[in-house]
Amino acid sequence: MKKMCVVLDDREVQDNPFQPDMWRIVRKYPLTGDVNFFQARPVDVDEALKFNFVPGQFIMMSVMGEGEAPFCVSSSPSRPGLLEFCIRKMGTMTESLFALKENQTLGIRGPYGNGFPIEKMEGKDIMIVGGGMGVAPLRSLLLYILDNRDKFGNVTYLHGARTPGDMLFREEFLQLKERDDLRCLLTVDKDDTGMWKDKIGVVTTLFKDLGPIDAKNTVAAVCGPPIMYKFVMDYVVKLGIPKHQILMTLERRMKCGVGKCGHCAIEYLYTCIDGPVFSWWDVIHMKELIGRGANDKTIA
Amino acid sequence: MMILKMKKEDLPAFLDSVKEWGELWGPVKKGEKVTYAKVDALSQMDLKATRTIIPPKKFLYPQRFTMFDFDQDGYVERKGDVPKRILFGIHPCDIHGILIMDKLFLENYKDPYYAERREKTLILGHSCIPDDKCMCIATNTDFIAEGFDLFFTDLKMFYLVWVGSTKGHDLVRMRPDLFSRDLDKNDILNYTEYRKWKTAQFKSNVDFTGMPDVFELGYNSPVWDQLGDKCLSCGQCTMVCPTCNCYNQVDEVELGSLEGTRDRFWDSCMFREYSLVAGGHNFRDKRADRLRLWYTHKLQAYIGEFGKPACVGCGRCVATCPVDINVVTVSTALKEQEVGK
Amino acid sequence: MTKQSPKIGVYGFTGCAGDQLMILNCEDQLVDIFGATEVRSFVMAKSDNHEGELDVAFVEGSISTDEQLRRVKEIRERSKVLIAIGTCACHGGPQAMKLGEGKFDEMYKKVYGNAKITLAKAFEAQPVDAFVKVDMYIPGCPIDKTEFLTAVAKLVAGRHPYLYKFPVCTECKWRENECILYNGKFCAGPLTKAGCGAICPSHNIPCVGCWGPTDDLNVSAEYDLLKEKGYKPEEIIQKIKKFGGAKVAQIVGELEKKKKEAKA
Amino acid sequence: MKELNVEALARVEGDGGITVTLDGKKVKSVTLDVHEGPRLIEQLVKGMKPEDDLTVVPRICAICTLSHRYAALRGLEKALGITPPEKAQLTRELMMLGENVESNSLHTFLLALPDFLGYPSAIAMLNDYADDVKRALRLKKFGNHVMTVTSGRIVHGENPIIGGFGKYPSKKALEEIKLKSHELVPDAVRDVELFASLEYPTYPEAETLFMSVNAPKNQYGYYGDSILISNGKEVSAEDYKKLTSERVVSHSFAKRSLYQDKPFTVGANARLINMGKRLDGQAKDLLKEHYSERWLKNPLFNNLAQAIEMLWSLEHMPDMCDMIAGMDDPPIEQPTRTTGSGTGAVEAPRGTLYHHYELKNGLIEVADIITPTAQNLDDIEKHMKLTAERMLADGKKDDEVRLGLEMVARAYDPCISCATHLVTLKRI
Ligand SMILES: Cc1cc2nc3c(=O)[nH]c(=O)nc-3n(C[C@H](O)[C@H](O)[C@H](O)COP(=O)(O)OP(=O)(O)OC[C@H]3O[C@@H](n4cnc5c(N)ncnc54)[C@H](O)[C@@H]3O)c2cc1C
Ligand code: SF4
Ligand code: SF4
Ligand code: SF4
Repeated sequence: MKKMCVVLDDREVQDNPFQPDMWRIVRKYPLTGDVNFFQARPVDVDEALKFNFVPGQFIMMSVMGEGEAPFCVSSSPSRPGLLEFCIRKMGTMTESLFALKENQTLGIRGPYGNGFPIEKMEGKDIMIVGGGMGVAPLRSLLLYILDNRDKFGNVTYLHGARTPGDMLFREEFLQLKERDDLRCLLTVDKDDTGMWKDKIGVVTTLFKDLGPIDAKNTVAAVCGPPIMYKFVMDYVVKLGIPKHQILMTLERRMKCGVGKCGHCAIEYLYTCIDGPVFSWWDVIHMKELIGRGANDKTIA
Repeated sequence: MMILKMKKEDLPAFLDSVKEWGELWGPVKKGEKVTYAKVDALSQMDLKATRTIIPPKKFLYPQRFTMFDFDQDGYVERKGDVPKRILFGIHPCDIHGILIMDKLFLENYKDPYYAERREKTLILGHSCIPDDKCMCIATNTDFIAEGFDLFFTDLKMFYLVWVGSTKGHDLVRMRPDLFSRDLDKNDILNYTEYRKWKTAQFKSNVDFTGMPDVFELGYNSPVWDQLGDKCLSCGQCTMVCPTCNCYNQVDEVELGSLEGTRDRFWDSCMFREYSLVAGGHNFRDKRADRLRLWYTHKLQAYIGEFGKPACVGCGRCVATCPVDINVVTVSTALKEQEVGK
Repeated sequence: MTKQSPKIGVYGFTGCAGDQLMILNCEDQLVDIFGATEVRSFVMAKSDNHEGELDVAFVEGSISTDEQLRRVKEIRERSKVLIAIGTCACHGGPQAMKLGEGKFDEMYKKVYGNAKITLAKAFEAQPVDAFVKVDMYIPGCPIDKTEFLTAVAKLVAGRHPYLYKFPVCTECKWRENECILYNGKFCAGPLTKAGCGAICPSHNIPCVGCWGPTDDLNVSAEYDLLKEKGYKPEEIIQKIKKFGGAKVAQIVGELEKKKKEAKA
Repeated sequence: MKELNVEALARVEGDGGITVTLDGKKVKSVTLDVHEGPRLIEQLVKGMKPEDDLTVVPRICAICTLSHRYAALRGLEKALGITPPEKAQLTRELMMLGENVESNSLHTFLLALPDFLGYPSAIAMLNDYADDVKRALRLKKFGNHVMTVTSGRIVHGENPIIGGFGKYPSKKALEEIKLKSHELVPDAVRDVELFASLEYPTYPEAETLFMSVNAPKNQYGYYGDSILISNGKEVSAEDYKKLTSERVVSHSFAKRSLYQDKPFTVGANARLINMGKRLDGQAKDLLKEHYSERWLKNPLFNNLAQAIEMLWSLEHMPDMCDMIAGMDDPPIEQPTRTTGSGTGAVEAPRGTLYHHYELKNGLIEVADIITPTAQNLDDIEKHMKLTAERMLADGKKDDEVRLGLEMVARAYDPCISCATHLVTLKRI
């Protein structure tokens, strides 16, 4: 399945960035009530290993007859061949996506966006703070770092969820706690089941247990719901991590992923090309985010 | 580039012969206004008209078109549904608009749909006489040096014809007998005279200098709210602006199957749905914020990126918005911190 | 993809039956519609109608009697998806243009006098969603063939139909019409949902608003503009209320109140 | 007491039901109920400008939308003192021919024919009568096409406006109509033959009166300023109230009309009975061949009448197209007064339709709309009652009686939503 197209009097053959390749759903199961895990591989197996990406990049996913939407890759490029996603049911496209079964096909094109600046992060201490759906891009980053462990300094992973049942990849992260080459701190806002053996409290409570960190040499990646940024960013900044070393992802409506359709524009930036990963310094200087229209939800 | 000379009476014959290359399109009267329509001959065109209702962008990315088909196995490219066209009578501002679109659609992920149409559309420019709404002089787009295949400057007795591309050359070669290279001192004088004359025709005295600063300073100005109260969100401004490119896309299927098409159609940042994401959050719920995005894009952000405005001064927004919101009124309102009547 | 043809029903209430007629007007696709779906009930088109569980119920017309109210509730109960088709069902239609003015009883008396009609008790027409949950709206007076067919095709395929949310003006510009409103004459285009292809302005006549209001309309801006152009307030309001139904009636109500307060 | 109920009267446009009340072997009453809710359209348009009325009243009924529009135009233009330009007049006539073809083919084939052949719907007939159904769809589509070209769209086209048209059909479109109408004439002839070959049961037969417009210039047509009655009388359209005294019945939101206390019939057979001699072409020959005294008694012949009329409409289109194409677009005629009154009478496919307006200072003061179905309802009930009695006496089963009644009701091509038309109550 080569996405070649012939245009211009058959003279010129070129790639069409809008045409998805067909991928097959290999596994699909629920992570929480409204979030599903998807694992997919190209229908054309020869293509499988050719798909290269950087953690934090996203792809445009198509369900035939329904449309397209952007999703971050949740798996790591260090484990090629398959792509993994964690997707929340939000509306029309995601509903149709959830209706697909294992072995059925969907369309994927990409990867798009800048992704995390991996090379610049190498050699640095890494702090990752995740909440809710923010785990989608962060898991890719975390797995990548763990697979290239020697290239990075100290790694800290903080993760908060509302309840144990809401914690995406719970078992996977609980296992990470066993490792001695990273610090993995997990918390839930509350637990009615009594089964949760770990911390209880909002994600910021984890900062108390952090101990001293080498702030100037740390790159932080923070993704989560808007309300989380509001509190977490304060803590991270107070730790002394420079604002341009704090990374986050922005969400905007997208139709093309390649800077043509206009929807994701923020002033002169296109989230799909210049982002979705931005530094906290970038974000607080975006007038549209902090200007008149500002409210809790603006950053997402 | 090359400049040739053509007798005015030879134009019909020339246009007649270029039809061999593709369909001939030109400005044609529609009520009081003009639109580009398919024609058989020059006689059907209205070359005196200033601006068409929508710019020639409709040829390069149509209002709504099918990108590709899909079926059970995947996506299949559409072939052969783009005709070859020759557009005659395109004015400098619109060619500038096309150049801005070229940048967007052809650089950094080339859009094959735009590229194919651009390739199959020949631009035959024509000089124009500005009316009271034209302001290309303020955007520095009143003359054009690139982006066309041929450009005809009407010097009353004859045409000076700029050849801007190899395809333009090919057209000339179809009727070389109609062109001459005998240019002399008088032609230069005539042309200089023409440029002076054209510059003197402008009636609008808008001035966009300093607009990026005014926008920056006026970011939180209540003027935006006042404009937002007036705006109908009808989207006309974005449809007629030669440098508006936003689009939306939708899948359609055949009845009783999962085969279908993915279609693309013009969208507008003036619509509420434009910045709405799943879950109901809208990044630009207020009309004021949407208007600000539009005008910031035209008169501030683009200048910051590329050193020139994304407005080519065609005057279409001035000739279209029922409630009088356009580059002139908005920039004036921002400068004077007051919305005109 | 395993496919089971969805069970559908088409029902009509108070209106002109134009939307059902438009379905019958799909001459080229009618056979396919009946092939791709299982039409359980469509009183206007056939007489072997079976009421029962439905995947999709298309409901036309506004609700204006207690008997209709009972029936629409009953249809809602046995339908997975209920789609309002046509402006009467979506917004109330012309018969709802005076909604909220409280003049129904008076008008009713003028028409029927004191004669007792035992058939059912009538009340002022209201859109379907005033009484039951509506999952989707396909507006239009009448609905547009293409818009309806593409929606049905998607439903049959288990997908979500997409209808334009922007105003008629957009389609009007796509068709390169000169703007009637710009020239100072009334046109309901900016307040009206697109989908018709801007037929009326393309015939040099103003849009009368038959697709009903958009989700994001600025009535007061249009009102101010028309007043400035010399229209009388009553006439403007009458014109924009014609197809606007409950939603526009409410906005206009607020508008009038505000204007009164401003005057006082 | 036993009730025989035809719950929802299937395959009529709108919402109606028939209740037959039996007392022992005797039929106590037969009523055609209209469940369709009241819309009070005539009250709603009060105080409107004529142009706004014109956008509301066609919405009374989708099938006769153009008839409503045309009747309103005629009434309003009279009231405003406007004589429409000739090109507008001819284009409106063409539009009426289109509506006639569309509506008659829809009614005869998709709604009425299945009864005669014993099918629940036209779609169900597809297997056995594919050619006939497809032919009907072809004709209907063409009728729709003519309506679209003239009025702007299939249903509720806004193009015909006071004083003319927003945009006249292009020469190219007219040429297409001309060619296509020519091509379809054999289809229409086949239809006439088909309906002529059907058995029309005698159960509903009874004497009645027939009314239609008197088309101008002694030609056949769908508009006129006076009304012909089959008893030989002729009345001016302005005196429409003398012909149609209205009343309210308890079992329906549709009003009823009587002429001198007697029910009467309007529609295609009424038109052919009153103006059939004026037909020309093949329609004339076929009417001559198939006409009989039974037409005067049996409403079921309305189906055959519609088929013949549809043929005439088709045969007439080429001339109309030529005439229209030969004229320049006239400017829109402007009103010469703002106060006045006028009655427009036109022949909708299902019968005479009146729109009466009284204007004061440019606004509508009185609107009175009398629809064909309102005029037919009493006759429908009369013929249904006879049918029920005779069929029961004949020992027919309930199901057969049910179908028989439905066939009678349906033959009138009732458009129930238009019958729920709303008129100020006047008792004479
Ligand atoms: C860079 C990026 C990465 C994302 N990664 C993930 C992820 O890993 N997991 C996940 O669950 N969600 C992710 N999202 C959000 C996801 O794209 C939306 O939830 C999804 O588009 C909702 O589509 P819908 O059709 O179900 O909703 P609807 O409300 O029905 O949306 C209709 C259409 O609007 C557009 N749209 C709506 N919301 C968004 C949005 N938030 N962003 C972009 N376009 C939107 C889409 O084109 C969509 O098809 C990401 C968004 C962005 C921008
Ligand atoms: S902003 Fe207005 S004047 Fe400038 S290019 Fe766009 S339509 Fe023309
Ligand atoms: S004519 Fe009407 S619909 Fe068209 S752009 Fe103007 S206001 Fe909008
Ligand atoms: S233009 Fe307006 S009135 Fe005309 S069909 Fe469209 S929505 Fe209806």
